[in-house]
Amino acid sequence: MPEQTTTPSAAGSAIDPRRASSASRDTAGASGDRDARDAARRDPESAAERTLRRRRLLTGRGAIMIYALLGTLLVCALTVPRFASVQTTGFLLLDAIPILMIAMPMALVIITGEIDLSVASTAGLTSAAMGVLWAAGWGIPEIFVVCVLIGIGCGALNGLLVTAIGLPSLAVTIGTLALYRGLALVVIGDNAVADFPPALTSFFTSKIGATGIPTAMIGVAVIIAFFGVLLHFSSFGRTLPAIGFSKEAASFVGVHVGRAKFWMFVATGVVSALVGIYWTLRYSSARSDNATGIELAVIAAVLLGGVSIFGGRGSIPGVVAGVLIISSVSYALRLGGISDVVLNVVTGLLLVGSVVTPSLIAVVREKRRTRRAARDVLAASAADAA
Amino acid sequence: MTIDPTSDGPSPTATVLELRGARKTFGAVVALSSGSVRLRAGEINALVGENGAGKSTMVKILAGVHQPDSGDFLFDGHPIVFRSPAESKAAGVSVIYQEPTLFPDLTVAENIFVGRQPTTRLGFIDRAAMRADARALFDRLGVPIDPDRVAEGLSIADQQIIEIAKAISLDAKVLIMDEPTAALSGVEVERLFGVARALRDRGSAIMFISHRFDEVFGLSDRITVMRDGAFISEHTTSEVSTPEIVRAMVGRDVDQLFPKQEARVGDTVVRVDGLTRAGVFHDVSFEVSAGEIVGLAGLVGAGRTEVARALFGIDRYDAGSVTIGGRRLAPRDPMASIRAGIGFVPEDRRKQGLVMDMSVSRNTTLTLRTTLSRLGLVSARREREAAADWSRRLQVKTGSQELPVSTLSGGNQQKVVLAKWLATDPTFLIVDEPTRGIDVGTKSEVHRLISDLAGRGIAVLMISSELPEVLGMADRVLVMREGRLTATFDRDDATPETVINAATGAEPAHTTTTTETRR
Amino acid sequence: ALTAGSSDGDATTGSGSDGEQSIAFVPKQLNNPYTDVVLGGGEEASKSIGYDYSVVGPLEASASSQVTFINTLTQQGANVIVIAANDPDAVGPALQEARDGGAKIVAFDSDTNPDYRDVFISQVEAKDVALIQIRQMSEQIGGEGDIAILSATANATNQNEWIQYIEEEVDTNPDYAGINIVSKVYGDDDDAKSFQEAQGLLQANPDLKGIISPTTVGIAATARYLSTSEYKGEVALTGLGLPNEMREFVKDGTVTAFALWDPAQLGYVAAYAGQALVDGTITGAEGDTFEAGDLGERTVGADGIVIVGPPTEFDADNIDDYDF
Amino acid sequence: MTTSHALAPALGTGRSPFASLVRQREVPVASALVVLVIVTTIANPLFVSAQGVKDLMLNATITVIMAVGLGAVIITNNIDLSVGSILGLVAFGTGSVFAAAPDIPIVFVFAIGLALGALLGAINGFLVTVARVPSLVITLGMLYIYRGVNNAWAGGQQYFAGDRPAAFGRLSVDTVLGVPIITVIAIVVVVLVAVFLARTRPGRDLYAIGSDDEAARLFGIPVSKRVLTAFVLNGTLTGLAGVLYASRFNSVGATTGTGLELDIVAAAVVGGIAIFGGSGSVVGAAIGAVLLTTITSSLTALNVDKFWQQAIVGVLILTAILVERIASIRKARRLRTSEATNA
Ligand SMILES: Nc1ncnc2c1ncn2[C@@H]1O[C@H](COP(=O)(O)OP(=O)(O)OP(=O)(O)O)[C@@H](O)[C@H]1O
Ligand SMILES: Nc1ncnc2c1ncn2[C@@H]1O[C@H](COP(=O)(O)OP(=O)(O)OP(=O)(O)O)[C@@H](O)[C@H]1O
Ligand SMILES: [Mg+2]
Ligand SMILES: [Mg+2]
Repeated sequence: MPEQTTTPSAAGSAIDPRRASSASRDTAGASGDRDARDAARRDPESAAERTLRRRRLLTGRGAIMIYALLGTLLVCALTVPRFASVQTTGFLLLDAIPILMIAMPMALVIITGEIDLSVASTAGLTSAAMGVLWAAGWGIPEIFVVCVLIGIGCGALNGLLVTAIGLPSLAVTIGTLALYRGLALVVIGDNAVADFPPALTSFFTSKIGATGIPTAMIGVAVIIAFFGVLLHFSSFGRTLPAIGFSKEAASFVGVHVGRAKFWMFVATGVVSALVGIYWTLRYSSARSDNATGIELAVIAAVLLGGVSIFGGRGSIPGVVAGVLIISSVSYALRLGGISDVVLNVVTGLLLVGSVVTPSLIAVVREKRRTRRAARDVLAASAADAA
Repeated sequence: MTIDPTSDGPSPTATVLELRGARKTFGAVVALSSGSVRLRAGEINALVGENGAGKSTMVKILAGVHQPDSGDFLFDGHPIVFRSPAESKAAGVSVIYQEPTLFPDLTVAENIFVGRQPTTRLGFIDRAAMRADARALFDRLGVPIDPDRVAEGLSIADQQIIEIAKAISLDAKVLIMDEPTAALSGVEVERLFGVARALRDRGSAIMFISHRFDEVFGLSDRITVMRDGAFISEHTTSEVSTPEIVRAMVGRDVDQLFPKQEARVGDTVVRVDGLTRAGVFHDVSFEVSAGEIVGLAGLVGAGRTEVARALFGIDRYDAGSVTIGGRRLAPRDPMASIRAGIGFVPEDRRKQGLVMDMSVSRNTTLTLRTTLSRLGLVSARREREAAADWSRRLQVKTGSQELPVSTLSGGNQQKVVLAKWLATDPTFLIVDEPTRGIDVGTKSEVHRLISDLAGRGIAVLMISSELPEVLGMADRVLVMREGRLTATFDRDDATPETVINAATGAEPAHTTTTTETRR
Repeated sequence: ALTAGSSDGDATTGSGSDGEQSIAFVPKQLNNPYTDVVLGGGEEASKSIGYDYSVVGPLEASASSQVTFINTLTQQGANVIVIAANDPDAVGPALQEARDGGAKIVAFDSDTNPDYRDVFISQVEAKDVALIQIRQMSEQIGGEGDIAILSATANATNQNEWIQYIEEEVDTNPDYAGINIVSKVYGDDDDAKSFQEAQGLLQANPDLKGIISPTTVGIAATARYLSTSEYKGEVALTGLGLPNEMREFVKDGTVTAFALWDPAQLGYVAAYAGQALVDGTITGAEGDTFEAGDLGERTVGADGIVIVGPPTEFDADNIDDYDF
Repeated sequence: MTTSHALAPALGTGRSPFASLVRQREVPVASALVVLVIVTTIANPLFVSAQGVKDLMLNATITVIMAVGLGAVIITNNIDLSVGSILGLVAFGTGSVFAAAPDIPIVFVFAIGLALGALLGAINGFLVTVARVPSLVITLGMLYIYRGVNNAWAGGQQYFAGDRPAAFGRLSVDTVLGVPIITVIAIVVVVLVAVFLARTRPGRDLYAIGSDDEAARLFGIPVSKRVLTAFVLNGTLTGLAGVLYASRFNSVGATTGTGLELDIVAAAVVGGIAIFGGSGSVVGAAIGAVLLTTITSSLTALNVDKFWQQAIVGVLILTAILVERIASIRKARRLRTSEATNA
């Protein structure tokens, strides 16, 4: 073995895993000022790094969506009379809550590369069950428990069919979309149950003091925070984009891909069930057709919020902004006396525009680049051939 | 002897397709810096170069899949750039890509004839004629593949044969074959060569890529050598020897490439016993000890990756067991394997090794996600620290830890993969094609790293299709063929001949005398 | 006199400009021909009382879809909200909020829970509507046989009330002892769905003698199915329909007779009731009276219900006299 | 070594006509349809009366045409969720054409409807292929946009059957040999599209693209052009369905066709078209559509509680994809073991 190619020992010891791991164990270890000092000394992030990280944070898709939301709100407030009011906050959020809630787990499901179309049906089934149980004299706490169990069940069935049997989630959830809505009809038929305790129903339309913010938003905020932390700060959340990017890459680092997806479907089921409860009590009406059709609105909002339909990319702040943009625009249009007709077109244009524009720019840029290169090569070849 | 590619070669045949000084980059990766090749009518030109030399990239430029960033491109003496595979095909260029590109849902016959199926007078596809044509092609290649079965589930070899059938059926002016023989047996290779010679004699220009010198010398009229994305030299086959070609390919003496440290081999760390997966590999048993590098050699498709995947828990296995540190490892559970101290650097960096959209730092710490977190929440600061720490140790070259890992060059990407596994403090590391597609400089760094690891007592299983790499690095060489372990050699017994024989089954008598499969 | 032009129920902007009173109609669903006639009456009356008129509403008739529109009306400070509820309870809290904001609530066509509105403008006495339909059916099928009901949505308040009266009548009136209601189906006021439900009814009940469809969409769809099938003239059809939609089928013999009130009057009276509430002429208490333009004086009955007028029966002889 | 010697019998890919018939992907769904009809008829003979059969065919017609069109798109591993909205626009457009020109020849109306459908489909296809954006996202957006346009155009306006010439309405009443005219149109469509997909080069290209679009590109197949073709074909057929809708049903307006998209996707999937493209046939999709519409009629004819109907449809869809999956797993296993034994 020639001397000069063997590693200088410095480089060798640098990669000593034992040393490295003991170092990381140090930092993992409890407290002590030695640790803090070490960290301060060792925190490797240079100023340049930090700026870059911040800049990426401020120019990411999530950030852009937040700017877009602020812009939307500003334009609405300036152009639509009465938009800038406390009442708007209340009504707008009350309408947005179901979409906002389901969009959270849906974002995670789509980030892992799957989709769930059965969410609205799950909410409908929950609502139906709630009505029947209430009419049968059950107590509210028990009913809530049953509702959540229904959500778990619906989500688990989707999850099992997708992960254990390996069926495509798009097809599976079209099936369960029909099935769960059908079961809602079976459960409650054409009846409507409306005599929920007024104290409870008025709670769901009540506002926090004079802020105009619905009290229910507290719960919704908890849900948003939960999924935000789960996706962005938890070790589990680290694996979700990896799953969406490549199942293989994820399983190589020990991610239980099937298990993770399964739980995401269950989470979607549970949140859908909560939406079923919210819907029932907000409108004080338990019916089989509650929340019909909101699945597409949820997906539209999630995609607008910057989640890639192929999986692997997306952020919770972006999705929240996406939902709120659509809700604000729709509320502003209604308040401005513009028909829902326009709203449909606006929603569609937002969705199509938000995905087509960046992609089109990239395609055009790439085309231009290769065309220019090709032209250069052609010219050079011609010159050489001559 | 070396010939300047711009001057005319010894035989005065017409140049059909020529690429000169072509450059192609993918983001930060320079796949081709100055690629040149000249294909002449009635001549077979073999293109050789190490993994990652840029051969396939050049093939893809000739095929219109990629467009060169700069360089000269001439077809029949006229300047040209193919903007799509359709254009090159229309011009009479027929290509066999390195990765089979079949349509799994279509039948074998359709796979060959898609887009130009024989039709009846009414313009409808004539299935019977298509079937007959396919069968005639297979007869020509001497293989009985059922034209009516779907392509899904075909072996790599059969897929490769269909690719060949597809390409030769075009009767193209130019035929380009990127490692068509990698998965083929001797008989099939001979048949393919027969067909290729016949095409050449009818005036086709043929380009042929292979890592096997016997094939290169057996078939080609000329040899073009590439290294690090650049043209090195062109030779007339009859006037050049293997060592000359090898020197041109690696640019230095082989021995220098692999700085193997002498290792103190310790206790057995991993035992694999009778591992079997129906139809993929059978009864595979071996041991790896602390500080030992075990090389696993074999032809592409021999099942080496499959064994490693099953061992690690990615795929299931039907029988057998894996023991690490004296404890039986749970099957189908990569997490358990990681906890037990196994690391796995997979062969496909871009799809298996990394999450390309994620930052360098996130990728590096993906294996540490639980260690770095408290109550399930990851500490961003500790994540950054750990990532920076490991990047520094492995000397990963990147603008920033926060950049997506896709912006790194191939070698640096591979270092990130290594870093993320070293960070788990493994006792047993599997590396599958650790230097596939990375430049020579980084390559020896990677070798040094692996060698160092063994020196520090880690047991290493190294799967590699590069014979010199295996021979240079391994303390012991295992050879697989068709899903079975066929031979084991100690470092001193392992020579290119013995290993290739065991891998191809060419001279079984010879292998049995020198080796004995350890059970 | 009171016929509605084809007003398109498009949402007309109606921010109650200062000083002017505003009245907003919230139909079950926009783009429904019956609704358009009703709104025509509402628009005419609104103009004559000098109120700022607007229509807002959902594109599909689901229980909760009206709430957000009530909310925006509340915020716009509409003085009168006239609503045909898709669900009597779902709109409740929102209406309550509107009332808290000072709006008067007039229900029409389909009632809300009485707690949430001031008055309900009913087409006619619910029972009358039911009785006319079952009487017409009995006449057409000779007093006995199996009949079925094809309704709108399963939750439609008014339809369910009529159906209930029809069922009671069939059970108690000896004249109808031979009549059997064998099936009840719902076409959801969707043309295609009603069409298929009609077809399913005939297949599932080979002996069916007649179908009662107390909804304009349902009766038209059923008539269309019958007129194109071998059941034309064999199976009787009656119910509530718009003369303009049914004319063809009355003429070709698919339908002998059906009923309806003049829907335009409904909207017309609703607008005047709204004005009376705003002016304080009425409070919604039983016995209050108000002047409803050309239609003369109306009295608020029990539970705040105002009856518009008797239903009209249409047949081949008189149908050409009507244009709505 | 691994070439497949004499594997034909083992795989059952032999040319025995019966064997290959049984392996057709359409077989499970077709059998399910037959069983359904038989069971229903036993319980209620009226189900297959002349009128009953006519109704069944009429019910299926529009769904069949749309399922065939969407099937072609799904085979390329794309999807078009905007079909319900396209149908609505064309149906209302048909009504408007007759309202504007009551004497217009019916052929012209068909031409206009088909052209409008083709245009709308082309817009989808254009966005999908040029912007290279996933079709699910694009067509979800277009679902909203087309529906919004329909609402804006139609407003409260509705056109009734009475507004259209009687001859137009009679298309969905009159029969040829007991088969309604519009059903004859549907059958012709199925046959034409089936032949196109199975027996022409561009048709087979669609399968290749759905099977592996990267390989198709490498192979020199004009992928964008073909995918665009599939979207235009789907738009055209949906346009045809829209015209027929106006012929068959009483009213066309702003909401016509709302929510149809998932039914059509379900029909295609039940009919054996793999949701990720590459396999299945439009004949299967057509049978799937017939099965889904028949099951509704059949449950009514059987007097099954109407509340159960939708749940049963859901179970049916899940069963269909499960059966499909099991069949493909078994096939894969068979192919693998046959490889192994031949190795
Ligand atoms: N699409 C791509 N994106 C990024 N890098 C690429 C891409 N294609 C090739 N490369 C890189 O370009 C370099 C040359 O690769 P190429 O496939 O041409 O090598 P090769 O000579 O064919 O090797 P082998 O013998 O292994 O087939 C490698 O470093 C590879 O990782
Ligand atoms: N999922 C699968 N089902 C059936 N056969 C498979 C499957 N995966 C791999 N095989 C077969 O297993 C054999 C070995 O595969 P593979 O090519 O990965 O081996 P390898 O020795 O790791 O080759 P290399 O690493 O050089 O690419 C091949 O014959 C392949 O066709
Ligand atoms: Mg290559
Ligand atoms: Mg391998």
